Amino acid sequence: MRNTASFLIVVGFLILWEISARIIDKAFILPSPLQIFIRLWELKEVLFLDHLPITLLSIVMGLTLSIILGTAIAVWMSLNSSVQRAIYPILIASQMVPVIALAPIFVLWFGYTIWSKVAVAVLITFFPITVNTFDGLSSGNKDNEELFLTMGATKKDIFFKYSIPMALPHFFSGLKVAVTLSVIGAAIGEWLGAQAGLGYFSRRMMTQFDGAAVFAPIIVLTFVGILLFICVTHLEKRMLNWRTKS
Amino acid sequence: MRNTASFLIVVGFLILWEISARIIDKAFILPSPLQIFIRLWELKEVLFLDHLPITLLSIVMGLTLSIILGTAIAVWMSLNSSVQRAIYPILIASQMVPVIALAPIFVLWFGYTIWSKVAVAVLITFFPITVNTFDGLSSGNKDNEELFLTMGATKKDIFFKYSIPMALPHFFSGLKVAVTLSVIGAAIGEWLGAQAGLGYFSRRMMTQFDGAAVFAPIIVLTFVGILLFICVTHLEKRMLNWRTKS
Amino acid sequence: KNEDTEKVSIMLDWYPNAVHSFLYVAEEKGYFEEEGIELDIQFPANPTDPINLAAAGKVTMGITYQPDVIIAKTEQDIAVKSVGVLVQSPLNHVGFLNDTGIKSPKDFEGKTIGFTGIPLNEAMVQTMMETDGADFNSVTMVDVGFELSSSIVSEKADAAVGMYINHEFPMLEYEGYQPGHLDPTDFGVPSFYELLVVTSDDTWANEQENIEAFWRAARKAFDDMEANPDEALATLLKHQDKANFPLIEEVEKESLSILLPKMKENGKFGHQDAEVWEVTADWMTKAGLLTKEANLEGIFVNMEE
Amino acid sequence: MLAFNNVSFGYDEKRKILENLSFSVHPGEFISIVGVSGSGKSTIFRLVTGLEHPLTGDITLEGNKNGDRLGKVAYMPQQDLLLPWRTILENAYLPLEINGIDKQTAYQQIQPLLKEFGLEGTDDKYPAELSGGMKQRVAFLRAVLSGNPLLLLDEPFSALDAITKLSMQEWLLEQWKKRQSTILFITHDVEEALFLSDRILLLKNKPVTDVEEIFVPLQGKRTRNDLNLPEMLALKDRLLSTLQSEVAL
Amino acid sequence: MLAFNNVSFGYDEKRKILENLSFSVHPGEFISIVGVSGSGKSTIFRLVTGLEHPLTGDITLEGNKNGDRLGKVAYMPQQDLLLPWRTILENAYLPLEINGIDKQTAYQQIQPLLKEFGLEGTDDKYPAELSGGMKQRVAFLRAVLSGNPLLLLDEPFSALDAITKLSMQEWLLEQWKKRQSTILFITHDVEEALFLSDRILLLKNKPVTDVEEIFVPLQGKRTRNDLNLPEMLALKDRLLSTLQSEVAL
Ligand SMILES: Nc1ncnc2c1ncn2[C@@H]1O[C@H](COP(=O)(O)OP(=O)(O)OP(=O)(O)O)[C@@H](O)[C@H]1O
Ligand SMILES: Nc1ncnc2c1ncn2[C@@H]1O[C@H](COP(=O)(O)OP(=O)(O)OP(=O)(O)O)[C@@H](O)[C@H]1O
Ligand SMILES: Cc1ncc(C[n+]2csc(CCO)c2C)c(N)n1
Ligand SMILES: [Mg+2]
Ligand SMILES: [Mg+2]
Repeated sequence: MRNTASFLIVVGFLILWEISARIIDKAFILPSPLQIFIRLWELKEVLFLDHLPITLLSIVMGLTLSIILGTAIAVWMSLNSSVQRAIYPILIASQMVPVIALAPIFVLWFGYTIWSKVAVAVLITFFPITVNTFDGLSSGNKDNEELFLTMGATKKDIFFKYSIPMALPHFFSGLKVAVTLSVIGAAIGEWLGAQAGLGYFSRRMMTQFDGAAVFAPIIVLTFVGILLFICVTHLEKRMLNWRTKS
Repeated sequence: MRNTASFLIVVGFLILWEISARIIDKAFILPSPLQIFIRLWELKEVLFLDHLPITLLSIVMGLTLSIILGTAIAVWMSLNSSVQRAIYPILIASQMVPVIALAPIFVLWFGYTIWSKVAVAVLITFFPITVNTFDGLSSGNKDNEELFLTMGATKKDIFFKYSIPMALPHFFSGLKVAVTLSVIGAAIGEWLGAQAGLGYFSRRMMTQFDGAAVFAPIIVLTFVGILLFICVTHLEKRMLNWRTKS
Repeated sequence: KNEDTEKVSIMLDWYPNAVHSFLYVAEEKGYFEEEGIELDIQFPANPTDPINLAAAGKVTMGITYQPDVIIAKTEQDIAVKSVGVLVQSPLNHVGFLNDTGIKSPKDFEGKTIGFTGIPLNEAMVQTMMETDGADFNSVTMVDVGFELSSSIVSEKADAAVGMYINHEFPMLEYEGYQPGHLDPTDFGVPSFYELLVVTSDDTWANEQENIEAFWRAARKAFDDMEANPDEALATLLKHQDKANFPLIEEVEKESLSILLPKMKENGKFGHQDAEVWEVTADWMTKAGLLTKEANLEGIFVNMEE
Repeated sequence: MLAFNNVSFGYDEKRKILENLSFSVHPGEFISIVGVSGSGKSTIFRLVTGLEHPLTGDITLEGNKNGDRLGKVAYMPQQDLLLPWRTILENAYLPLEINGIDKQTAYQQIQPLLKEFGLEGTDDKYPAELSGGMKQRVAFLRAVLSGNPLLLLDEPFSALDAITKLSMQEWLLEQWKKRQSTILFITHDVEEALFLSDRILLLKNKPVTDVEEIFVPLQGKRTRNDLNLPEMLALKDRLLSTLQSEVAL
Repeated sequence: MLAFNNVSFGYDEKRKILENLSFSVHPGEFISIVGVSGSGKSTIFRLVTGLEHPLTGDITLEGNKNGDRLGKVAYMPQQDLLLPWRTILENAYLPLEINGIDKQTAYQQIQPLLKEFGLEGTDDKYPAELSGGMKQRVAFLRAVLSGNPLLLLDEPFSALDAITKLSMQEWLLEQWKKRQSTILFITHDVEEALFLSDRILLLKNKPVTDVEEIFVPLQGKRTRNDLNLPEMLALKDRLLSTLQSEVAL
C-alpha cells in the first residue's frame, strides 16, 4: 500500500514516455516502452541464454575477487595500524583516479577476454567493500574490547567474537553498493570490446539502428542489479536477524 | 609526518612501475611514469588550455544542475511526506539502472555537444546529493522541533533555523561523493562523443599508439578530482567550523 | 563574419586523413564562405556515430559506408539517404602481421578478427571465408572500435577488417611493421561504394540548399585537389590537429595517390549509380545481412551539376 | 497562573493516559511532578505547552481558557537541545530571534545575563566545548529569555552526575527566587523534589486520575540539612513507597 | 583478597593520577569507592583488572603480587556492553566461551541462574528487547559467570531511573549476600554508597594520594529506613561536604 503512489508515478511515467515516443515516432532515437517490451520478448532467448550468462559471469567473478581482496586488505589494516596509516590515504586518493577512464588500458593488458571486464568490475567495487569493512572492523569501542580483555580474552577471541560480528553490518552496506556498481562495471567493460554480454549486445544493436533492442538488455541489466541487491538484503537479514529485534 | 608511509609506498610503487615499464619496454601498453610525466609536460598547453576548460565546464555545469535539482527534490520530499513516500523508492530503484549504459543514447539525443556530457554527469551525481540532503533534512529530532514550536516558531522558522543547518553536513557528504563521480561522468561522456576534453583526448591517443599521452590526461583528471574534493572540504570546514570544536 | 552564413556540420568517418583533403582545401580557399555556409567538421567518437547522428539530425551530414545505409533503411525504416559518394570502390582490406602466417581467408579459421563494430564487416569476412571454403563459425569477431591497427600490433587480435589499403597499411609500414592484407573483392565480395555522405530525409527536406551548396564548394575543391595534389596535401597538413591527429606526410602522399582515381571513377566526383546500389543490396541479401527485401526507394540523390 | 480542569487525554483515543485530571498552579510557586516512568508526566507538559490538546476538559493559562499556548510558556527540556552549530550567545538568542527581536538589541539584553548565570566568556564558544552543568544553565537561560513567566522543566538534571546535580539544584533555587518565576518541575528523584519544591504533585493510577498533593513543610531559605528533618524523612519514605507500589501496578 | 601498596600511576608520566596509594580489600567485603568526577575511580579499576600497570608500587590479588590479572577479576562496566547480536543466553555464555567451556555444559550451568536473576524466558531474546534494569542484571550475571570472586562494578546503575535504581540496589545486596562475593563498587551517589557498603573509600586530592576510609555503621539486613538514622545522616553530610570541597579544588 505504501508504494501505491510510487507505482502510479512509474505507470504515469511509462504512459507519458509511450505517448511521446509515438509522437516523435523515431524508434531508433526513442523507442517506446511497449516496443522495448516486445523486443525484449522477441530477444528473450538470445538475451537470457547467450548474453546474460556471460555478463553474470563477469559480475560474479568481479564481486568475488573484490570481496576477497577487499576484506583481506580491510582485515590487514585493522590488525596493523601502521599498515592502516600507510594504505588508507592511498585508498581514498585512488578513488579520485577516474578508474573507468583506465578501462581501455585493461583491454590492452588482458585482451578481449573476460578478464578485462572483471578488472573493471573489481576496480570499482573493491573500494566500497574495503572501506566499509574496515570502518566496521574499527567501529568497535574500546570499552567493549577492554571488557573482553578483563575476561582473559586473546586478540583472536576479540577479533572473531567482537570485531567480525561488529563489522558485518558495515560489510553488508559496502556489499550493497558494490553489487550495484558491479553491474555498471561489467556493462562498461563490455562496451570496450567483447564478443558477448548484455552491454555488448546493447551497443551492437545501436549499430543496427535498433533502438528498442538497445534498451532491452539495459532493462535486463537493471533487473540483474535489483535481483543481486535483493539477494544481498536477504542474506543480510538472515545473518543480522538480531537487528530486526530492536 | 603521519603520511610519510603513504608517501613512501606511492614512491615505491612508481619506481616499481618505472622499472617494469622499462623491462617490458612497450610504451604503448605500459608507459613508464617518467614517460607519462614528460608527455604531460610536452602536452601541457594542449591539455590545460584546450581540453581542461572543456571538461571543467561540463563538470561544473553537471554539478550545478545536480545541486539545484537534487536539493530541490530533497526539500520537496522533506516538506511533503506523501511526495517522499512516492518518490523515494523510485529514486532508490532508479539507481539500479546502469545509467552509464544509457550514455550512448544521450549522444543521439544531444549530439556531440556539452549537453550529452552534462546529462551523464547529472545522472550519476544527482542521486548522492538528493539522498544525502534528504536524509540530512530528516535527521532532525522531534524533541528539537517541538522545542521550537513551544517557542512559538513557525514552520518556516524551523525549516531555516533548524532543518537546513542540520542538513548541511549531510549535504556536504553527498557533494563530496558527487564531485568524484562528476569527474568520472564527464570522462565517460567524453569518450562517447565529444570534440574536445580530457577524456576525449585520452581516447584519441589510444588510436595513436601513444600510451604516455593516454595516461597524461587521466593524471590531469585525477588532479581535477582531488582539487574539487579539496575545495568542497574547505568550504565544508568553513561553513561547519563548529564541528571542529567538539 | 558573414551575417547570414548557414551552419552546416559534417561528421567524418574516421579521424582526418587524405580522403578529407578536399574539405580543408575548400575551407582554406573560402569556397564554403562563397556559398554562404559555415562548415563544422566533427570527428566520430564511435565508428557508427556518423550515420547515427546524421539519422538523428544531430549533424547535417555524415561520412559512412554504403551497406550501412541500406541496412538502416531496410531493416529499421530509418529515413536516410546518400547525397554523394567520396570513394567509389573498395579500400577496405583484411589486415594482419605477416608473422601470423595468414595467406588466405582459410587461414582465418580459429583466429580472432577485430572489426569496428559495424556488422557489415562480419558479413565480409564470412563471404571471404565461404568463398575460400573455410568455416566462418570458427572465427571470433571482436569489436575493437577504432583500435584496428593497434589490436593487431598489440596481438589482441590476429587480423582486423576495415583497414584501408591507402592509410593503415602505409602507416604500419612506416612504423616498421610488416603488414599483410587480403582484398575482399578477391573473395566474393562485390565492389561497392567505399565512402559516401548521408543525411536524414528530414534534414534533406529542410536544408537541401545548404547541402547543395556544400557539394558545389566540395566539387570545386576536389578539382583543385586533382590539379594540384601536393598543394592539397600541404593544406591538409597545415590544418592537421598535430596534438590530436598527427599525420605523416609520406603516408598521406601515398594515400592521396591511391585515392584520387577512386574518387572520380566515373568521371564525376560524388555521382552515384542506381546499379551499384542494387548490386550491393543483392550481395547483402545473399550474405544474410538483410532479412527483408532491400528498400532502395529514395536511398540516394545526385546533386545537379 | 495555570489550571487543569477535568482534563482527559490519550495519544490514542482508546488508551487514555490522563483522565479527569485537575490541579492548579499559582504564580511564584515551585511545583514538582513526580510519578513512575511512563505515567504521563511529560504528557502533562505537552498539554501545557500546547503541543497537544485535551480530549475533554479545559486548560487555563493566565486566565486564557483553552487558548493557543504555543510560545506562551518557557520550556526547558531534559536534554539541553542546544543547537551545536550556534555559539552560546546565538543559542540564547534563539527565542528572541523567533519573536523577531533584532540581534543588536537582543545581545545587549543577553550579555549581562550570561555573566549572572556564570557563563561569562562562553559567548563565542560552541555547546560541545561546555560541561554538562554549563549546558544546562544555557538551556535554562534560553528558557528564561523566552520571557514567559511559567517555566516547565522536564527532568533537567537527570543526565548530570550526582555532585554537579546538587550544585545545579541549589543554583536553580537561587534563580527561582531572584526571578520570581513560576516553575513546574518533573523529576524521578524524590529527594530532588523535596529539596526544591513548595508543593509536589504525585501522579497516581494508570491512567492518571488523581494527583496526590504534598505540601513541603519548608519555608524561605533551605539547606540540604533540612532534608534530614524527621518530617522530611517521613515524607520521603511516604513518597518512595507510594511510587514503588505504583510500579508494581 | 586485594591490596594496593604505594601504587603510583598516570596515563602520562608527567601527570600522575594516583600517588602512593594504599588500601586493601578483604574477602566478602562490599566496598564503595566515591570521588569527584575525574578523580581516578575508573583508573583504579583499570589497575585492578590488569588493563594498566602501576608505575611504582605493588598490587596484590589473592596473594599474587604483581601477577597477570587479566581474566582474574569479574568486571561489570557502567554501560551493560552486551553484544547486540547475541541472545541473552549467548551473552551470558561469553566469559565461559573465552575460558574454553563448551556450549552444552555452559548452558546447563547458565539456565538455572537466569531464573534466579529474574531473567527467565529471556534466553533467546536480544538485549535490545530488554529493559535497562534487566540488561544490568544480565551484565551482572555475565560478571558472576566469569567465576572470579572479586567483582568490580563501575557505576552500574547510573543510567537507570531513580525508581529502578532503588530496586536494583536491593537486588544487588541480596545477590551479594547469597553469593558471598567480594564487591568493589564505584559510585557518584553518596546515598547509594551508604546503603550498600561495609566500607567507603573516599578519594582525596589530585593526584589521589589518600583515601578516607569510612566504615558504615550498619550490620546484617539493611532497609532504606536505616539511611534516616542520625549517624547515617551525619555520615552522608560529611561525605557530601568533603566531595563538594574536592570539586572546588
Ligand atoms: N508521542 C507519543 N505518541 C504515543 N504515545 C506516547 C507518546 N509519548 C508518550 N506516549 C505514551 O504515553 C505514556 C506516558 O508517557 P510520558 O512520556 O508522558 O511518561 P513520563 O511520565 O514522562 O515517563 P518518563 O519518566 O519515562 O519520562 C507512555 O505509555 C508512553 O508510551
Ligand atoms: N585512557 C586514558 N588515557 C589518558 N588519560 C585518561 C584515560 N582515562 C582517563 N584519563 C584521565 O585520568 C583522569 C582520571 O580518570 P578516571 O576515568 O579514572 O576518573 P573517574 O573518577 O572514573 O571519573 P568519572 O567519575 O567521570 O568516571 C582524568 O583526568 C581522565 O581525563
Ligand atoms: C582510414 C580509415 N581507416 C579505417 C576506417 C574504418 N572503416 C573502414 S571500412 C569500415 C567498415 C565498413 O566497411 C570501417 C569502419 C576508415 N573509415 N578510414
Ligand atoms: Mg518523560
Ligand atoms: Mg569513571
